[in-house]
Amino acid sequence: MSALPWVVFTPLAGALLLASIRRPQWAGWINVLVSAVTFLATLVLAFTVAEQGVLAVSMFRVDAFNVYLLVLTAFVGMTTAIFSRPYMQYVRDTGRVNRRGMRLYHAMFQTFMFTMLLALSTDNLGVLWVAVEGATLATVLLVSLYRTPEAIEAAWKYFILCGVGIALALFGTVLLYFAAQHVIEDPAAGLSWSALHAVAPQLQPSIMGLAFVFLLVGYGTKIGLVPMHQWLPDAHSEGPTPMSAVLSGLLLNVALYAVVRLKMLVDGSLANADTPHLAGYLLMGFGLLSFLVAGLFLHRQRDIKRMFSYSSIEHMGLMTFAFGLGGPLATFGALLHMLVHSLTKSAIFVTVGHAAHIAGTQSIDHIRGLIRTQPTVGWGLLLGVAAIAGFPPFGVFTSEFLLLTATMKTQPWFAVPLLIGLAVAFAGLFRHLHPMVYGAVPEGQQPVPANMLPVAVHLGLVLWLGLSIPGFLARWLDRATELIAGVPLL
Amino acid sequence: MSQAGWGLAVAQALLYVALAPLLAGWIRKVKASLQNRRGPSVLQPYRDLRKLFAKEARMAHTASLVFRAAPYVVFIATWLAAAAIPLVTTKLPTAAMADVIVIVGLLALARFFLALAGMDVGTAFGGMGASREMFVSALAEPAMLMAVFTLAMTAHSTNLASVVDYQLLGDNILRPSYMFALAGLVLVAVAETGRIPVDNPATHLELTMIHEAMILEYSGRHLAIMEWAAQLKLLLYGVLLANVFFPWGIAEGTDPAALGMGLAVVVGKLAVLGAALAVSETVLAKMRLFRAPDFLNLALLLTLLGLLSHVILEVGA
Amino acid sequence: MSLEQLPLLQQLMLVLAAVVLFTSFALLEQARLVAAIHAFAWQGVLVAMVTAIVAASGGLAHLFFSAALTLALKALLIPWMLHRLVRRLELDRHREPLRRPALVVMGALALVIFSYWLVLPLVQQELLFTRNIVAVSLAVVLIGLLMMVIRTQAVAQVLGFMSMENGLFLAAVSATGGMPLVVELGVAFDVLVAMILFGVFFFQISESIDSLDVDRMTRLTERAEDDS
Amino acid sequence: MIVASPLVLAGSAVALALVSALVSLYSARVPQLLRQLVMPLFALAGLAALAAGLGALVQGGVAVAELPLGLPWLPWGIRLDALSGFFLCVIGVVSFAAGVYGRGYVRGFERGGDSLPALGGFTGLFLAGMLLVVLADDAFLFMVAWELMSLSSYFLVAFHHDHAANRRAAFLYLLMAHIGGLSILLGYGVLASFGDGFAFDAMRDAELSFGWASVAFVLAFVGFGMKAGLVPLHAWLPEAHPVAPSHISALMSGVMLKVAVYGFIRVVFDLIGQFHWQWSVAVLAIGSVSALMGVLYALMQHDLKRLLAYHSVENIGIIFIGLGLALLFLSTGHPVVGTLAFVAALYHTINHALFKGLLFLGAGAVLHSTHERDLEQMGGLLRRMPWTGVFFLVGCISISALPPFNGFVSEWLTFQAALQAWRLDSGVLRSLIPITAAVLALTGALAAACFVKVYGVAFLGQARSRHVRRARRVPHSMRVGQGVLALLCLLLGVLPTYFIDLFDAVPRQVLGRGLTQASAHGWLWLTPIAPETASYGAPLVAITLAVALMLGLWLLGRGIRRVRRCDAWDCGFAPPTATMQYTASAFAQPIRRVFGLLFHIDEGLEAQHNGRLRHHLHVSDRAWGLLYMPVARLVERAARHVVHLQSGNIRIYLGWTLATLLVLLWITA
Repeated sequence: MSALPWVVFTPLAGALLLASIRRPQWAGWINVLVSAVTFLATLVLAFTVAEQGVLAVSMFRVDAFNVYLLVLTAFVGMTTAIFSRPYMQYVRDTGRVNRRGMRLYHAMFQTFMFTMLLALSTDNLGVLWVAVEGATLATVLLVSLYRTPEAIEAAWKYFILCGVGIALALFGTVLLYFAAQHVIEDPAAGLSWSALHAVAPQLQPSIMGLAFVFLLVGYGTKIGLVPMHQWLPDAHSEGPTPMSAVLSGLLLNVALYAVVRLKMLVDGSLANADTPHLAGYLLMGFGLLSFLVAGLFLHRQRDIKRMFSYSSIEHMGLMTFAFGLGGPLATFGALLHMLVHSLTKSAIFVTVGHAAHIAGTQSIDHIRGLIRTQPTVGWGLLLGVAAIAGFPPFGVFTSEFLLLTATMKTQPWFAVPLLIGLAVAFAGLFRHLHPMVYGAVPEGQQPVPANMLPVAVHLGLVLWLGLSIPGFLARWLDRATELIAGVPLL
Repeated sequence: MSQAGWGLAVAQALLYVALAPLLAGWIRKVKASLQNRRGPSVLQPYRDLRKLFAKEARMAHTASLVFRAAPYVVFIATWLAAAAIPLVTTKLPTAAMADVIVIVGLLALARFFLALAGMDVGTAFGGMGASREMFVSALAEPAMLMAVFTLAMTAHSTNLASVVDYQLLGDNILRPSYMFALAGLVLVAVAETGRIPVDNPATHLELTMIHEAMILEYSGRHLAIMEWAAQLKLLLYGVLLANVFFPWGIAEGTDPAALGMGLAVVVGKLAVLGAALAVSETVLAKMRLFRAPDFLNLALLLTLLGLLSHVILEVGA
Repeated sequence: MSLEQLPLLQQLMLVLAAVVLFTSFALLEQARLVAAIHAFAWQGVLVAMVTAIVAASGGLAHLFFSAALTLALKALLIPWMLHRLVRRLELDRHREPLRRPALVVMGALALVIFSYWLVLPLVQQELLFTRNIVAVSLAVVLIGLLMMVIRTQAVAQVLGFMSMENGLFLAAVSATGGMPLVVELGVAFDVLVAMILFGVFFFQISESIDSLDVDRMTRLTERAEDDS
Repeated sequence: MIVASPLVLAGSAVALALVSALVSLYSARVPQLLRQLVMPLFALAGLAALAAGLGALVQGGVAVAELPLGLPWLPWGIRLDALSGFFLCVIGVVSFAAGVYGRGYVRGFERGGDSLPALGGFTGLFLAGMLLVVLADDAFLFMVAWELMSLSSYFLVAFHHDHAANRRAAFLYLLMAHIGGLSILLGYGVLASFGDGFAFDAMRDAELSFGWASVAFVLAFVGFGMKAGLVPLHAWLPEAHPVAPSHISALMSGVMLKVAVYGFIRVVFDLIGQFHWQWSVAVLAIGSVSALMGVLYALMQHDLKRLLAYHSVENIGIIFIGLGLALLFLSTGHPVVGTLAFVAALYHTINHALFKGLLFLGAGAVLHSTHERDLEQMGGLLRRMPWTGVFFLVGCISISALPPFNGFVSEWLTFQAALQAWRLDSGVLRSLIPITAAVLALTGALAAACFVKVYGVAFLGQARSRHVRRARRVPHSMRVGQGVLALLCLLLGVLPTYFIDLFDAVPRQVLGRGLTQASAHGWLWLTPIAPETASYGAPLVAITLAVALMLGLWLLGRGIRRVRRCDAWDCGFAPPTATMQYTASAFAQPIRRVFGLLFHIDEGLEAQHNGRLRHHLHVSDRAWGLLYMPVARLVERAARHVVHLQSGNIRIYLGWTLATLLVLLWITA
């Protein structure tokens, strides 16, 4: 009995269950439970994959690349569920969400998890598209959960922009299928990634190039690549914080995953064309642009959650750049970066949620003296930001180290904008962080009940990854690197 | 280094101490006669010192340990510096102990404590004097180092005795660098020993004084030691100018006749230098304090030119 | 290869595709919302017809199902829902004339030409038919996007979005003979859910800003007041 | 008795530092823990590091080990050689003193609202980071340790975070550290891509062309120079160092800057392993400017700790002058002189660690007992705190490069190297060195002036404020901490031959030759080139000074009793009061006037409400206006433009999507 159905369908079942449960107190616990089961299932799956190599069942296919993302997704989902239980309780107690809203929230949380896991584990590019679109649909109502004008506006923008983006991706998928039809006889297999990958060199380069543009713009909207990123800060800042945590930690990753999968096909097809590195250059260009622009955006922030969502754009840009750069070192670094960025960013959002509750607002100007008010939250935020800014011994440093040295090795001139971008982004983050965590406590600011366990676990893991990458993970990542870059690193 | 060498060194060091007031007296005497006065005896500084040693020393309530120790440190550091400069002979083991950079360092040590002593009592005068002294020396010290570096680089040694030996051995080459260095060093010496036009040792006018302001609070034996140290410093610079730039006549061995000759020659040279100083002090007027940087910048410029002309004109080419 | 050499069915399809393109222009130009919804419904009907023709010519059974699905969804259900929403939101008399119609039409035409230019080198060895139909569907997609850019009315934006979907579907059906069934079902489901959500949002938006003018939703911006 | 190998000792030093960090986590509950366990552990770690360093220097040779951490294909390698050993000594000795001192010093924080675990924990991590930097044998561990050091010291700078100025300083510090770290990382990237690997051994084998070597050199110079505080990248240093707790300031100024020097030596002298005169000109120029600007800005300060921080800039400049001379002579084929300059730089490195550590500890003692950093409020502290006063005086004399203390020895050695300029073939280079020497001389003299000011204003005279008048003695441990360093300042000044012998292993390992001739003529005589060329009998000078001083005091000071106390001379007016004393600003006024061009001076009189006039004087660093603010403004302006992307209108967003799509299609088609 394979763990795969459990992985994918536990959240779906959970979503149906939660949609029918009327007691919010139970819902929180069930949410945690379902997430935990999913996580365990992914672990089992990971062991299976580690033993067998690749697991392919009908339209599902789990290899080294997506298995670690599956585990990561389920893990972040679980810790976020743990965090969201008391958090949403607090939100409900303050009257921002009613009972129906809570039901919607829990059901949609699991639906979102389902779409994420489906998108990651499927082999069919069409299903991938459906799942990513489904993720938008599942989260869009959560963004407007608080029903404030801002929240509704954010949700609308999120919906429209991602809808358009994803529609363009569908057009790309159609073109891909069109190209595949000349090569693959079986129409049902025409969208199977593994089948396409096997025949990639025969796919017609001009169609593939065109398709990739559509796919990149489409999925790139979801990744948050500049200039299609505008929905991202809005949706992150106005939705409930657990939502922001999973959006930043998971959804962006999945979209990037999709782009990388497609890039592998395009690279195979374009290998003999006049522009063999088209996809790579496009990714590098978008990545660098996002990275630099988001870094500058950080300087002008007034809302704490918006700030960290720009930081997500920045990091997604960096990863996109790294995947575009190609080569085993950069790819390994990018894979590692996906991992540590998810863990760190979701931890930061959790902390930010608490911080916003402490101050009663998300406005940076009014969040003050966190270390004095509630040391765990203050230090959590400080260390989390230090980690995301790329300070060792946290794992983000390791991946940035690999990225920078890979850049230096292959495209030394790109190191200059990277350096500038890192410095600018760093300055942008810390100039706002400083007054928030340090200094005197404003009148009447009180600690709030906070569950810092997820933060501690996430940051602990990131720290561990910074100090040493355990052997099994290194092997996973290396196999994924081999898959993507063609050459293993180790 | 032989026992005799060390004995000679000690003797020469004592000679410095003994001769120092004489030079001061001589300058005063010459100055007086230039001003058509009779002036006190040449030996008057000795009498002053004796008188001061006999007097009771007084200290302000606010003065601390530094104030009391400073005269001794100043005197000893100056003396030690002097002891490394060949006076009558170049066979001097102390010159190996302290080369020219150490001499400058020792003088700086003396100045450091002098300035601290000035600030110790906590009066405005002391602070003012210390500030000005450190200001002047900050500009004078590099000039002095540059000047001696010119010599040192020519002789490939910072050991003053070796420098003098090198001078004596070599043919009499006319070196432009020496000219610059000499001119610069003269200016430095004037500034460092507190002579006109930078400072006036004979006045207690607050707008102008530097050295006197620092030792204003001293009395009795402390003042005696301070005065003596100042005289010693004057002698030191005199000997430096006289023996390093015009070394002829200095004893190159330890044989008594040569030593006697050396002593006579150096006394003669110092007498000429002292007279020249007296003349210049009579002719020149004291400058405003903020003209002093120009004066010292000139010194620094001269010495730097000296060094540059050495490395460019005399080594390479 | 020229038009005369094509089989009749394909000629018919090209005609229909051209009409689809025309409905796109009609959508773009239409000032009255209700009329636009009608234009959209007609577009859906045309797409369904194309699907049915492809199914008939290729003997692809599952495309008949797709055609029925499209007809039900795009030509009936969604227009009906939009109609109802417009009536409930009291927008049935709403008119929103284009500000610079000539410029917009020129832009749309440029997009059409651009689409052709783009597709031209793609399929040189392929059938003329496929090339043209891909170009038309690409143009429909781009015009839909253009419509979303220029229309300030939320309902009109949704219409633009839905017409993009039509273009996509047209491309999928005509160029590739339809996507695998599971994908098509998924897409259809997503479109349906999206439509429901759009409906929800219309109410939320009009509740919150008392209008459906998207230009009035500019609270979330990075521009500070001081340096606008 | 088991004789532990130096490597084991070094490892245990790191472990002890980490343990001290761990233990301090509990000090939130038990505040005394910090004083009674954490600080002693810290001092012990310092001692272990010192022992390891000495062991490595004495035994020579290279010991390597691998840690079970790091990347799968690049486990963290550690390596203890003579160069690391030397810097372990530097770190160890100051850390030991700071640890001993900290026992008394942290007591002041026990009752405050500050987070004790943060203080103890980051102090331990800071030390561990520094130790690992010098022990690292690959670029990855080096960078991890380097950033760990930066990050933990940043938290210590931000420790007193109630003042906005401190927060700003911490921010600036971390920003500069980050940029510097990235620059170093890229430098390693260049080396690694030529040397095929991040291990230092691989980098040593790299065959770099002059161009790429220069790129690596520039990156390393910028990165390490930024950390070391070389002008014009120094502006963060005088902001950040003073605001940390004083024993941390001592570690930062005394040790962390040396770690940057270590990095520079390791990368340039060891890893790149080529020498070019072009580089040396850059190093000499930057070093000279740093030395001069550092001391001039120091003179203008009246905050004691800021002043000391500016002096760090100066001394780092002097160290880099030494390194620049070494590069110059090595690149032109004069290894003997090159080695001399290298040793001079090393000697000044440890000297600066000692006396700057001492001075910061002294400043901390003053701060501890008076809660005052402003010189204008101090005065007469020598009588209130005699021990601190004496130790501080030792520090002042040492840093002013006066014999017989240690600062003089290293400056003397640097001068001796500079005086060998006649050996050079190129006239241009030959004339460059005298200018450097002139700068060095000017720097020394100005430093002396500055420390006369500091000591005269703070410790002599009368107290200028009430709280300073009531200053109390500091605890024993704080005195011991200062005493250790003061004693070492004297020892390194008096016995240079002994210490140069000890450090000789470093040039032998890095440059392949030692400076054996320096002590060839017995321990009394320091002869860097040859006895005819130059010699310095440091012990003799010291003994003569001491004996003569004793003799003088004994002969003439017999009548100490006979000194009568009276009022200071008041010119016949009212007796002088504390406010009539010369102030620190007044002391520096002549120099401020002469070098006015180099400062940004804001001075003037303004009328107050009560009709009185108030004089204000603010001297700020030109680097702000010339380098920092323009960059900040540039970023700010770019950020302002960029936000137009996020205009808020969804139609514009969609337009962007459409435009992007069309442009991409156009490009790719």
